[in-house]
Amino acid sequence: MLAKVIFLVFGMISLALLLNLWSLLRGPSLPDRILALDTMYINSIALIILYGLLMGSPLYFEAALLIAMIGFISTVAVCKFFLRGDIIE
Amino acid sequence: MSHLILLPILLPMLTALLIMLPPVHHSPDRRRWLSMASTLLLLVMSVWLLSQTLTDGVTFYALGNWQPPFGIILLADTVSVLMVCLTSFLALGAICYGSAGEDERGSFFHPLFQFQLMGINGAFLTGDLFNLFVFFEVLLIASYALLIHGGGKNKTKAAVHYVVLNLAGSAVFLFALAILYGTLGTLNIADMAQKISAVPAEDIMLVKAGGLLLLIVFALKAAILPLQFWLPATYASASPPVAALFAVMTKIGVYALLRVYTTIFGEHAGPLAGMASAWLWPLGLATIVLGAIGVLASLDFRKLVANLVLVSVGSLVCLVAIGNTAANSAVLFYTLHSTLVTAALFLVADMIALQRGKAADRLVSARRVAQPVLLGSVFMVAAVSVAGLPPLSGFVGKLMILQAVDSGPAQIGLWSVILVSSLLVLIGLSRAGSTLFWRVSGQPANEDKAKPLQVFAVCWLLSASVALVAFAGPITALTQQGAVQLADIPATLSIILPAAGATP
Amino acid sequence: METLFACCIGFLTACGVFLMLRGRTFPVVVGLTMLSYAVNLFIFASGRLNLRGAVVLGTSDNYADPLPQALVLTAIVIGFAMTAFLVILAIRARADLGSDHVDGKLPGQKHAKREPRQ
Amino acid sequence: MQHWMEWAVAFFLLLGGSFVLIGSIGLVRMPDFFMRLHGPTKATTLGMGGILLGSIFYFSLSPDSISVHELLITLFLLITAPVSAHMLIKTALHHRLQAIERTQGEQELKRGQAHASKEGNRSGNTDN
Amino acid sequence: MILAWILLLPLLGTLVPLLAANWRRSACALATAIPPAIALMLLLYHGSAVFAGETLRYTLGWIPLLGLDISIRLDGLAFLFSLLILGIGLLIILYARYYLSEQDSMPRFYAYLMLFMTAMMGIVLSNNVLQLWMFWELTSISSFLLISFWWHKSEARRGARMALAITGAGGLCLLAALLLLGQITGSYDLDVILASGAVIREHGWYPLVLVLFLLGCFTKSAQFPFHFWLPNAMAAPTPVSAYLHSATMVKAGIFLLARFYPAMAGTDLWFLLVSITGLTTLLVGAYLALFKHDLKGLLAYSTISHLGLITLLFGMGTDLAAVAGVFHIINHATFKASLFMAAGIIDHESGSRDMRKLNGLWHFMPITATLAMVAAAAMAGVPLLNGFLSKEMFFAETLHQHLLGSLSWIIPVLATIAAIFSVAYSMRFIHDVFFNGKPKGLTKTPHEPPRYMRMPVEVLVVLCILVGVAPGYVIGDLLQAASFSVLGGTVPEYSLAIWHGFNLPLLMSVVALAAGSLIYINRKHLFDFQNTLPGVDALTAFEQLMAALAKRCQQFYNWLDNGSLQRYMVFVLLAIIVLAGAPLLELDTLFGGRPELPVDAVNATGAAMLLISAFATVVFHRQRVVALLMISVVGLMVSIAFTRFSAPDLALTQLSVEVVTIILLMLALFFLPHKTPKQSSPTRVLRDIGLASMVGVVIGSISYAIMTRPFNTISDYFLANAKTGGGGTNVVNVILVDFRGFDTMGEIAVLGIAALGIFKLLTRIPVFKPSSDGEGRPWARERHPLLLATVAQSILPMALMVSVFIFFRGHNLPGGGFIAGLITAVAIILLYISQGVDWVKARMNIEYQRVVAIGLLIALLTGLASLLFNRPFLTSWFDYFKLPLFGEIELASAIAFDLGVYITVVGATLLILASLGKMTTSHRPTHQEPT
Amino acid sequence: MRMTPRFSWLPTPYRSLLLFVIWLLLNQSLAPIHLLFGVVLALFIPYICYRFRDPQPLVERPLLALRYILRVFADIVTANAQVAVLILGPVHKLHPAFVRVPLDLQHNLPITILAGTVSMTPGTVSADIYPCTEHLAPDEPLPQRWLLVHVLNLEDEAELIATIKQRYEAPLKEIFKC
Repeated sequence: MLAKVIFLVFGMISLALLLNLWSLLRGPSLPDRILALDTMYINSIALIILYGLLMGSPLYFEAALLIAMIGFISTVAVCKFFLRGDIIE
Repeated sequence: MSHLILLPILLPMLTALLIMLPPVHHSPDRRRWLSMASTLLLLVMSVWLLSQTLTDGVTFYALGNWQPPFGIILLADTVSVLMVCLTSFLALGAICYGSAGEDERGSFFHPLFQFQLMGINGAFLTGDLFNLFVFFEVLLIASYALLIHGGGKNKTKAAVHYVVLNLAGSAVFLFALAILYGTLGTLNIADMAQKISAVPAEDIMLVKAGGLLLLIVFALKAAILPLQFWLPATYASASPPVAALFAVMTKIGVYALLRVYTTIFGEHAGPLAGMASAWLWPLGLATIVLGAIGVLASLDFRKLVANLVLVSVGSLVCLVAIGNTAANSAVLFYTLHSTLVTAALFLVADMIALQRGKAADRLVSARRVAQPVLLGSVFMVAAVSVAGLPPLSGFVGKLMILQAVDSGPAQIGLWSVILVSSLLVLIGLSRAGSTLFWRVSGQPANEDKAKPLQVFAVCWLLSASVALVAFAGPITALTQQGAVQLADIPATLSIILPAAGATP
Repeated sequence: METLFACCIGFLTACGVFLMLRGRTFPVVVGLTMLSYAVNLFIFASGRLNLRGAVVLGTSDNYADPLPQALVLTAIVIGFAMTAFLVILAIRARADLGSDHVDGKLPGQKHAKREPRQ
Repeated sequence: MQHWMEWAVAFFLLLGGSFVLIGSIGLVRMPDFFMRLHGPTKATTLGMGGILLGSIFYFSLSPDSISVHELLITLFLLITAPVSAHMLIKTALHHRLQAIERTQGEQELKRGQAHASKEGNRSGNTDN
Repeated sequence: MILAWILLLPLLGTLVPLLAANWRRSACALATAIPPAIALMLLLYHGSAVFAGETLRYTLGWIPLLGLDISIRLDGLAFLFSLLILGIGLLIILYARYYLSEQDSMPRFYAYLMLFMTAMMGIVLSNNVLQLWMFWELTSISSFLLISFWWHKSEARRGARMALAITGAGGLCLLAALLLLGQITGSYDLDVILASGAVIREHGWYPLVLVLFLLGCFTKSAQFPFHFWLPNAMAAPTPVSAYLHSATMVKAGIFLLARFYPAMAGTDLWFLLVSITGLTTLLVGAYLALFKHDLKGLLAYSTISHLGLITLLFGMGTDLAAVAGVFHIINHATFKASLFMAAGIIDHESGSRDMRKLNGLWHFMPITATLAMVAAAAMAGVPLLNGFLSKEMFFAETLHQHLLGSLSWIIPVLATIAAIFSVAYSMRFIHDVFFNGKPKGLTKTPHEPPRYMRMPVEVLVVLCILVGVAPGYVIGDLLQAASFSVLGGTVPEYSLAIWHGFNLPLLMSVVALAAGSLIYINRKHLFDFQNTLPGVDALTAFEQLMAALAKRCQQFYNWLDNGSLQRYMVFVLLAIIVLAGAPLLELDTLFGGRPELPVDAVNATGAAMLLISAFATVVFHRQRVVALLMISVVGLMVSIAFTRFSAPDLALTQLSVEVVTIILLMLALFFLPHKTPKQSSPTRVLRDIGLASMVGVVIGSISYAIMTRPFNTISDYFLANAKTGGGGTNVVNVILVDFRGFDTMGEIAVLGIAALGIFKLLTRIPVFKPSSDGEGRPWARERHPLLLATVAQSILPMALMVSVFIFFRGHNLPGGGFIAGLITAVAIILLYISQGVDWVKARMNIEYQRVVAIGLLIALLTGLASLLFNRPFLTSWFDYFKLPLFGEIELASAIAFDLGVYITVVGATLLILASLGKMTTSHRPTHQEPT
Repeated sequence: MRMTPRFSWLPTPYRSLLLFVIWLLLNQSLAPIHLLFGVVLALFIPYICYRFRDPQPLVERPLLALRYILRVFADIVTANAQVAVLILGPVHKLHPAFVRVPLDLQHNLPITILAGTVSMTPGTVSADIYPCTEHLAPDEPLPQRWLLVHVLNLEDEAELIATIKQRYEAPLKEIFKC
């Protein structure tokens, strides 16, 4: 049963990722795209965790942790870029 | 196991790091002296290593004590160590020239210079293909940084082209490496040589694709037509000591060609043997022709010298394509000669440019140089040597090239191209020399005299040209030995991979 | 799976190459980045694909080829260093030459001219 | 016990997956940027929490190990998600993105935009 | 060894004038003369042996590999030439002492002259053809220096360059010929080659060799059609002309003809090529000489003509002709050297060489005039002078050959015509200069030269007369010995008597003298006729040719290399397509037999996202920020792919590098335009798409082919030894820090160097600092958003904690120094982003380049530590320790190495990003501040 | 309100505690070696990070803080459920709005926590805090600050403001005693 559930969740997350990609491509504004990208980062954490479940291996955890910890930095950097142009001033 | 072979790589690295740290870091003089002293030490050590290699034959050094083919090895044979000696000899001249003031025109000159040496020596010594890539990158990134030393529009512009092309080259290198690893399952050059004879027939073409991709990489580094476009602008715009050091960079490409295509794709490689020659031969000839044309077309002297580099590269590539012992021996000798002499020419060009005021090294009439006798003499010596005229080393090199080819159509092609290009080079150089020194406008010469260290540097490099002739007998014997050793793959394999059986 | 993977590598390469052929520095940088993704995947693929392999001893009985992974790591780092250098060089070129064209001047323009400041 | 845990895992995973999906659906469905922002910041974060809980339970199924480090991911997400949202909305204000017409508090939006893009003079911003 | 000194002494003599540079002029000249004088004595010392028919040899090994030895061979011919070179050389030294003015650098002149003398001696004494060629080229170089001695004169520079180009070209032909000869005979030894004449002549390459050989000779000896460089070399100081164009340089070609006579001559081809060239040159030179108003010009063409004569003699192929040739070499050297010197005296003392101005000098310098007249008479072939004798022999030989069959009569006729002109120009030389009224428009009053300046001329003229009167006594032996070596043993009977009775040659001489006088008297008509012909100035023509060549070269070069990086890239890509694609076409099937893994929906989705985002990056590449967002999706998907295919280390690295790259690119975009203008034409885009897709197809196919093939690799060794040999269970990490730690050291060095380079790039950079974004919006006012700042401060310790964790687990589980370093760096960068450079700098003022250096040093020293234990560099060490209470812990040297990696990465990343960020900290233009 | 730490070697005790927990979570182990290492790191890292921290009020009521955290967690779950319904429900029925909440808090850390909480809980996202104070001179008095909030579906503005102020701001004021 669990395997089926995992695959179902896989499907959900894949769908979510595709939706993210769609809004990334669609825009229309730049903040929309950044938002989509940010969401995509977070959703990919879910994907990686699920891979970990599927494989039964804890080795995937660090990748997820890394995205959670520093993934938002690129979002912040892009926003800062739009706000101030220079992200390190 | 002697650790001596490590020194050409680690000594420059250590020097670079020490220069970046206190107490050396803050004093320009300390940086200079440490850098020069270390380079001198490097030269002594490389010569020592050479003498050791001559007595011991091929030896290897297993880094981390992991035996080949699993670990990375450094390979000391006559060819690689000779190249290291060449590099350190050249570097001493370049660093002395740079220490006369050029080094203060930007930051980190000495560390970058030493890193570059590390990369070059590493590329010469390594016996592992991926490690070769790493050292290529070391020397490339250092060269990118050195290229912009001193600043200026021309350098920036040249650097953009140089960097982008070489990055593309690096990507190709990685593709090639992956293909070779994916088919042969190893990274050690000797091990590849051994495994290539056992490649299943359906994989042969993949190996060939990988090997030919490597050819692109090395051709790009060596600046073979049509991948030579980056060279003239890069060499002509680089700061003089850097340009002098760059003189050995194209030779690394040639060396890599020599190493890879004799060791991996040598005669034992069955259907893959000599696959590069078919490409190298015509392209090498065309490179010579293009270089000669460029010599005539050049409007400033440094560009002319850069084109001379092309001529020498073309000749070397033709020799690599010929691939017999005589040719390989000629490759070694001609590399020694052409590297040092073109390096000297770059330095001479700068000394001339500095004294000619605004005209710099452009081939137009300008004020007279302040030290006509000195500069004229060094120019003359360098020009005679590079044009392949007697009595300096160029003519020995040219004779070796001409004698290396067996009779037949190849002979006609090579001879006519070499001889005609020699003539064009001669014409171009005589034109350049007479313009630079003799077509003077009325303005008085300015007072900027060349610094003693600069003069020493040039004389140091040119003395090599004299020495190469004076001791041509022993040196050609050395290069011959190197060529024989290079071609003797079974012997090398039996040393590196004794367990695996020596017959490839 | 291999077909799909190869298609991805090929497509990434093509996109990277196309961008590298553009005339401005920034697309070239982006193209190079893309190309290095392709290269990394390519090297990785040279160790063959393995869905359930491990590279940590003791976690599985089926091991992936660790060597290409190590090579890719090296390649990533070197690629990063190179990209960084190129990016800064692009800034420098724009500042020095007045244009972000890779040749430092627009095609057909004889000499580099400063672009009007924004 | 085992069985119960499996159910829990399944429940949390499904819950998480649904919320993740809902967050992304919100991203696509909502009519303006400000409304789109809500889905990913909230629903997705919760969804992640669900999936991570599922993972914790799953790895704790085997007797000899417990897995709690997924909590860290949740922690980080909780810290970072508001910041991303904040920066994004600031950018949107700066870019003067228009909210849909029925949005109330138009003057607050205007004020926010004016503040963000420095158009008003310095002293004008310190009123209210 | 004494033989070697004959060659060595002039070489050492090159240095003498340089060392004596500060001496008085006479002393300098004297010192310079000593080495050649000694050499001459040594030569004469060997005279008896040579006259006895011996060939003296001396060999010293030099470059055995090339067959190039220092090898000296003194036989009759070499002796003769050495005598001329040293003897006339000594006279020239004396002469030049007076000729050169105070402004000319005498040491330099003498040094060049001695260098040239060495080169000539080298040619004539060589017993190794490669050595011969070496000296041959040296003459070209040294003559270039001599001709251009007065470099400030344009014609001197150009003349010298032309001479160098022509003789250089000839030299290269000669080299080819000599190398071919060496291949034919199997030796570069002259003895061997001369002894293998039959082999050479019958060899298939003989025509080629001969043509190349003759090209070398003819260019050097100024034979038609390569004669034009010689008159233009007259821009040299007269001593140079006297030396080079009488006895040495131009005779080198003749010498070669004589030297290789036994090996090459005796075929019809030889006869045709050599004699016809000689004959043409003889006629052309003689004819043109008459019209030259410049004294030296006249002599130059006369030289050409006489060289043609000698060449013709060697071309005729009979033994007697060869003897006559040798004889004329001697005679021409003596009278032409003296004539040049006389011309120099005239020039020196009257200030002009123009025969239209120089008239009636007899009154001013009677002695010189007498000497010149004697020498000119010798040139004209007046009896009782040496020129007459060899000319008689020449006439006789022209009559005795039948090689042209029924047309053979034409040769004596043409020879006579040439002789007629020879007489005419000789008369012109005498009459126009010394008589014919008074000088016109001279700047100074002519007078006799200093005593010793005239002496060399006197010596030579006396020789002319002595040879002319008593040839047998004076040079009989010498001629005999020289002919002996030219002919290789069999010297024919010949008579050196002055009087052979009334015969046809005598008649020809008489005709020549009479007709010559007649032509001279009626020269006005001929001059008028000549003036109607279009005159071509060889020098201008040559310069134009060279300029045109250079221009063509430039055009070609610029056509090929238009300075466009895009074109260069295209070549690289084409190379990839051709070189990597061609082997693929030979594959029957790409599929290699390894079964494919199944595709599931999730993987397909991932792949689709990768492809779409890659495509979107291309589509959006003009909007740079969007492209950046798209490519980060690509990066994300690649990382996920790495995760999927069991490479967690790669995923971690890729992710962290990804973030740093994006920050970097954002930083960069501030200084770059935000949009890419549309520039490529549709065809260009189409071409690029074509190229790109071809490259993609090639790479993709190769990748597919590799992946589907079974495979043996060395990796099993790593799996087997990671734990036992490297002390870690994460094999990838063990490979990185242990098995292939050297790679990693290089890799972090690259990172460090890149950081240094970037720092270097950013120093003193003149930056654009846009005051608003691409859409014209001014920047937001708030620099450091509050929320971000606060969160960044709290993230930092956690990130450090995580990076410590990642660092330590790296050896056994995914992680390691590199990733840990990036996490730390990113956390600090976040501080930079949220708080700005000044804020961070106030709290942490570290020079990052030093951090980089320390990191690299740690890695290096860790590697070196193993040397202390006499293990190879980077040999790792690890062990397990039992601690009370805490249990077993592992310590490994790899940790120290990884620490170096960590520090380097932190330092390099911060150095890159922070120095980029630092650029704009001060004086940021804002909307409100006036810019 | 206290701004300066009690011990110079332990400037931020709660942060140290948090790090210690993180360390144990990361290692998923209570082995003595990990405990030891965790203590060392939990002391050392905050010590070196302290300089990278602007002066902030310190937590004075830890238990209250814990209660606050738990309450926020509960709110997140419920609020998210609501938002999920809103997202899936008919879009045209939503009443988005911008709302301005006056802030009593003055310091950055509490404001940040408040803003974060608001973003995570009931259909609101904190959009901006203005006016920004970074251009003020150090001795200038802080102006009244506002939190701009975007609400996905506004029912009653006053009630929302009151909720935020009472449910979240008031405890924060208490926790930091400011």
